[in-house]
Amino acid sequence: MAEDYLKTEEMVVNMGPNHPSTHGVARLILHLDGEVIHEIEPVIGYLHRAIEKVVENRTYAQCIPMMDRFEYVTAMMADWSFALAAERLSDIEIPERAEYLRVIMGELNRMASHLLCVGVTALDLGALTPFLYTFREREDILDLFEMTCGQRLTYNYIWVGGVAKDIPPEFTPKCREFLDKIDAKVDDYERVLTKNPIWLARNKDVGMIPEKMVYDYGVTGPSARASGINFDVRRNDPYSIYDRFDFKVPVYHGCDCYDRYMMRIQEIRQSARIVRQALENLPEGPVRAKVSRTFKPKEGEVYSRIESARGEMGVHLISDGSPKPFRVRLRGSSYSHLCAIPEICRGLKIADLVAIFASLDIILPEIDR
Amino acid sequence: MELAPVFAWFYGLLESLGLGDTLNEIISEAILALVVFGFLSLVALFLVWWERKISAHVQQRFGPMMTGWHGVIQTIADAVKLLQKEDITPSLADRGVFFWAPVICFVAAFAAYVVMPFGKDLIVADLNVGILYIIAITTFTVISLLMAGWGSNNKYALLGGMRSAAQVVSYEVPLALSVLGVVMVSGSMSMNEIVKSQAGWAGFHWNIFFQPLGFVIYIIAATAEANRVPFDIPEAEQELVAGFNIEYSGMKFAMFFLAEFVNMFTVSAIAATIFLGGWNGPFLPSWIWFLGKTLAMVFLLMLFRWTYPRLRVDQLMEFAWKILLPLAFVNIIYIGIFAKWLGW
Amino acid sequence: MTKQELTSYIQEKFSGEIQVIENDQKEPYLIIQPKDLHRFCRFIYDDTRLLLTFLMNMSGVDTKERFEVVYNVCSYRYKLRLYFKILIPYDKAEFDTIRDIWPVADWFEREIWELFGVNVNGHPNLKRFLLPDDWDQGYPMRKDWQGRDVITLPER
Amino acid sequence: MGLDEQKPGEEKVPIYNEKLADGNLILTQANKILTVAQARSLWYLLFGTACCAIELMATGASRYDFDRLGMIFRATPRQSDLMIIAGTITYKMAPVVKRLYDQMAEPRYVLAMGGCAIGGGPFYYDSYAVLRGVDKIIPVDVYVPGCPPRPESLLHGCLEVGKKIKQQKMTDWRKR
Repeated sequence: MAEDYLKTEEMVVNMGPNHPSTHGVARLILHLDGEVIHEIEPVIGYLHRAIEKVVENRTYAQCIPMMDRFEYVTAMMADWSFALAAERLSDIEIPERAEYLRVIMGELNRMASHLLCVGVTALDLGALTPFLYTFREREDILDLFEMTCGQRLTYNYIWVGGVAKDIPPEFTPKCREFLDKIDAKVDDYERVLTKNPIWLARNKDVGMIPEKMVYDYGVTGPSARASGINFDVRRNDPYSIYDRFDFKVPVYHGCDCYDRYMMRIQEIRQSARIVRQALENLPEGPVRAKVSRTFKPKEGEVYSRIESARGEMGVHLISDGSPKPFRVRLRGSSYSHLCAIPEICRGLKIADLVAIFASLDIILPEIDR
Repeated sequence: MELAPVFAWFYGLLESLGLGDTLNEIISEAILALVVFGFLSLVALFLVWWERKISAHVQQRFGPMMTGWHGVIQTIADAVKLLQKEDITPSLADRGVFFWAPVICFVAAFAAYVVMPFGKDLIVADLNVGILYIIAITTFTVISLLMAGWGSNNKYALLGGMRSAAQVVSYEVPLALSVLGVVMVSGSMSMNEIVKSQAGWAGFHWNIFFQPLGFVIYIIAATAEANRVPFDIPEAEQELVAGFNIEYSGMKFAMFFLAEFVNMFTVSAIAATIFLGGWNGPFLPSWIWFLGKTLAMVFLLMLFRWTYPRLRVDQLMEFAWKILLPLAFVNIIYIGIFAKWLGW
Repeated sequence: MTKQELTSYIQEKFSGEIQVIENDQKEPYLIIQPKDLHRFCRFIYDDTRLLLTFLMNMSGVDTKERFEVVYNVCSYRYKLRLYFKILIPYDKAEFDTIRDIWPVADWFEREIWELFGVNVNGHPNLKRFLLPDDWDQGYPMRKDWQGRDVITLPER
Repeated sequence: MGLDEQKPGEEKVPIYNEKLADGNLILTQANKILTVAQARSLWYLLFGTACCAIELMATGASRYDFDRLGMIFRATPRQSDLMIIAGTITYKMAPVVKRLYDQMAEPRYVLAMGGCAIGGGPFYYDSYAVLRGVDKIIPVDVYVPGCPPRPESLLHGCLEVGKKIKQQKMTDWRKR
């Protein structure tokens, strides 16, 4: 039998924890037949910093910086989801201006995250230049954040009961300036990537996530919407003031890496739209409700979810009425995405794994916490 | 100013010493080898710097700025640093293979320049099978990459070595076929003859104008030969960490690194010689024409590098065998018809 | 379907076996018997009026009296959300796996097994997950857990 | 400092490094060239665990541009000179970090970036999984504080590594 002669031994390759394309410290044990992946065994926990345990010993105000570290790429969203959970457990009235500022910051952060994702996807597929282009625009967003809260990455800005401080007066013109140019810049990235035949060859029909797999593995956010699932927490279960904005939720039906990339490109444009509307309607007023330093929510439990940049981010918060949370369970969307990787990648090649990993925008702190 | 008379004058000087023909021959060959080697090393160092500068300016950065004027001596600093690095041989590596791989890579990269016409009469040895020799000797690189991959006893390196073997062997075929078109027209495999056949007509006798398809095939295959993006899968940083050279440190890595850039210069020089008229050109000395054309080709390859993503390994093979190879045959038939009937 | 309708619909189907806890946040919780868990999940997954096909989160909780496992599921089709939990006594710390319904539950369950020490029946892959391979200090997310090299934040 | 100013109790430094006038020019110059070459071509290992890794990427990107200092990233530890510990090191990650450091070829340098790498940072208290300071497992040359540090301070830290290298003498290598 020819097959018997040609049968080769399975090669086990350890990819990570330090590997350029695992976006941190994921470790994947690959069982390879030549270049073809038979099986992947993800090993996680290399960044398990026990945030869930740490916050049990912190007051609610002290929890917010921990949330920044839980999801540093979209730290605003992480702050927001925790603040939202704590606010649902008490009856704090959030000032109108604070809500608008949250939306502005959240959407800017979504844009920053998507820019990072698009750039890193290109980098992982071997094109270094788009990565540096997207980082160029990302720096402009980080400038806006820095202007507002003094940090580039871990903001500690969205607090329980509002936001930490008001935006400086020069924020609005700067932000408008940025919004005016971002569309043209996104066009630039598209010119480099979208129609590029090699980019198409690497991304089209690679890493299919059919609808069944979306349900099986809890794929959320842009990755689910690229598989034809028309669901966005911002629209379908509006939190904060998202029901006041006019924006489209792009949906693609290709289920592949290419559509996930397109999804992110479109979401950057839509986020710019939301920020523009929010800046237009930004009311005057206080930015923080009166919340004491030893804020005590009511006893009870709540699950708050928001649409983060890479999917649904949830905080399951249990309070026992004391100034410290009783139990916090953080749900990052990458958790489910990485769980689905072995299923998606079976029978594909190593190079595809890299593309899929990048297109799902997996980052490790969300998983390991 | 032509350089050939300088060498002739020097040879005359050597003869006047009266050392006998054999000794004269040996000394002059040795000096020539040294000159070529030194020149190529300088070129490789320059290319590394140039590549970093080009990539930086493509990406709206500055690139090396601190070391020398705009970082010109950056690569020299890199080389000196690499010389000082500890030379690690993994304990489980196959020592002999591990040691010889970079040497073979280095030698193969430099040996191609024996038949390269740098300018008018500026050629080390005008072999009558020059182009065949170059294609043969550059293929040695793949052996060294395989050796590096195997000898390192590292799975990533092995995958990189295997990939490079598959890639180079596949792309060798369209490359040789596209070169064959030129040989058919010029009727000789000697590099000098090929250059001379493109003389005259103020540049319109260059092969690129008669065989644009051949030129395109050559450039694509040559990019793959030099392991450059979009065909750099043997050392795909994001997949195989560093591919075949993952275990190499210090000077051995520097040899791979320099050989890579020398290879890039080689394929560009061949393109300049057989498609762009070699050292032919008005007004300026011939070697400047040669260098200018070659650097223009290098610049093109560098722009590819910083624009395109890389292909997947199976797409790469498909492209070679299903698209490039038939196209190369079409090119040959087309040249055959025209050369026969129109009598170029 | 509103949340009230949803809970009453499920209660009808599982008459008497399910307890509903209303809380201030207008998010009713259902309490399922651990033995019914698998049957219940299968029902809400398959029922054409619910199609709660999406497992968002599973969190283990140590309430100092017992363990709880809280499930959050939602439906993309009908835009529904449902939260339910199972109560697990300390002396019989185990529950059934639902990874055959939602494969993603594999990881959630492994995490609960590792951090809380609640055994998962029928889970084939219970091995170290977040903690180091040579971890020997018990189950860190339990409330009464004391770690060897944990420095507690001093109270101010 | 010339030899004349050397006080009696002071440790004697190797002559060829300090004395220029007395004919040891070549060794001093060679030493200078070698160390400057090292300092100007610090290839860093692409290694990042947490938030600082994003800042590390930002530092490599267009606005801050590591390449100006001659620093490029290498994915494999064998070819890198500088290991930038960007992010939290957990107990699970610690053996990997140690191993990566061991795989690097001499001369090698380590830069601890950010609070977590320096001493556990915000996870110093209450966390059961975080290594409190990477200097417990590998020697660290330069510490860059911040959470995460700004790219400017990271660049400054890298220049400090360069300064440290330039102070080295050829004889120091044997001891390392």
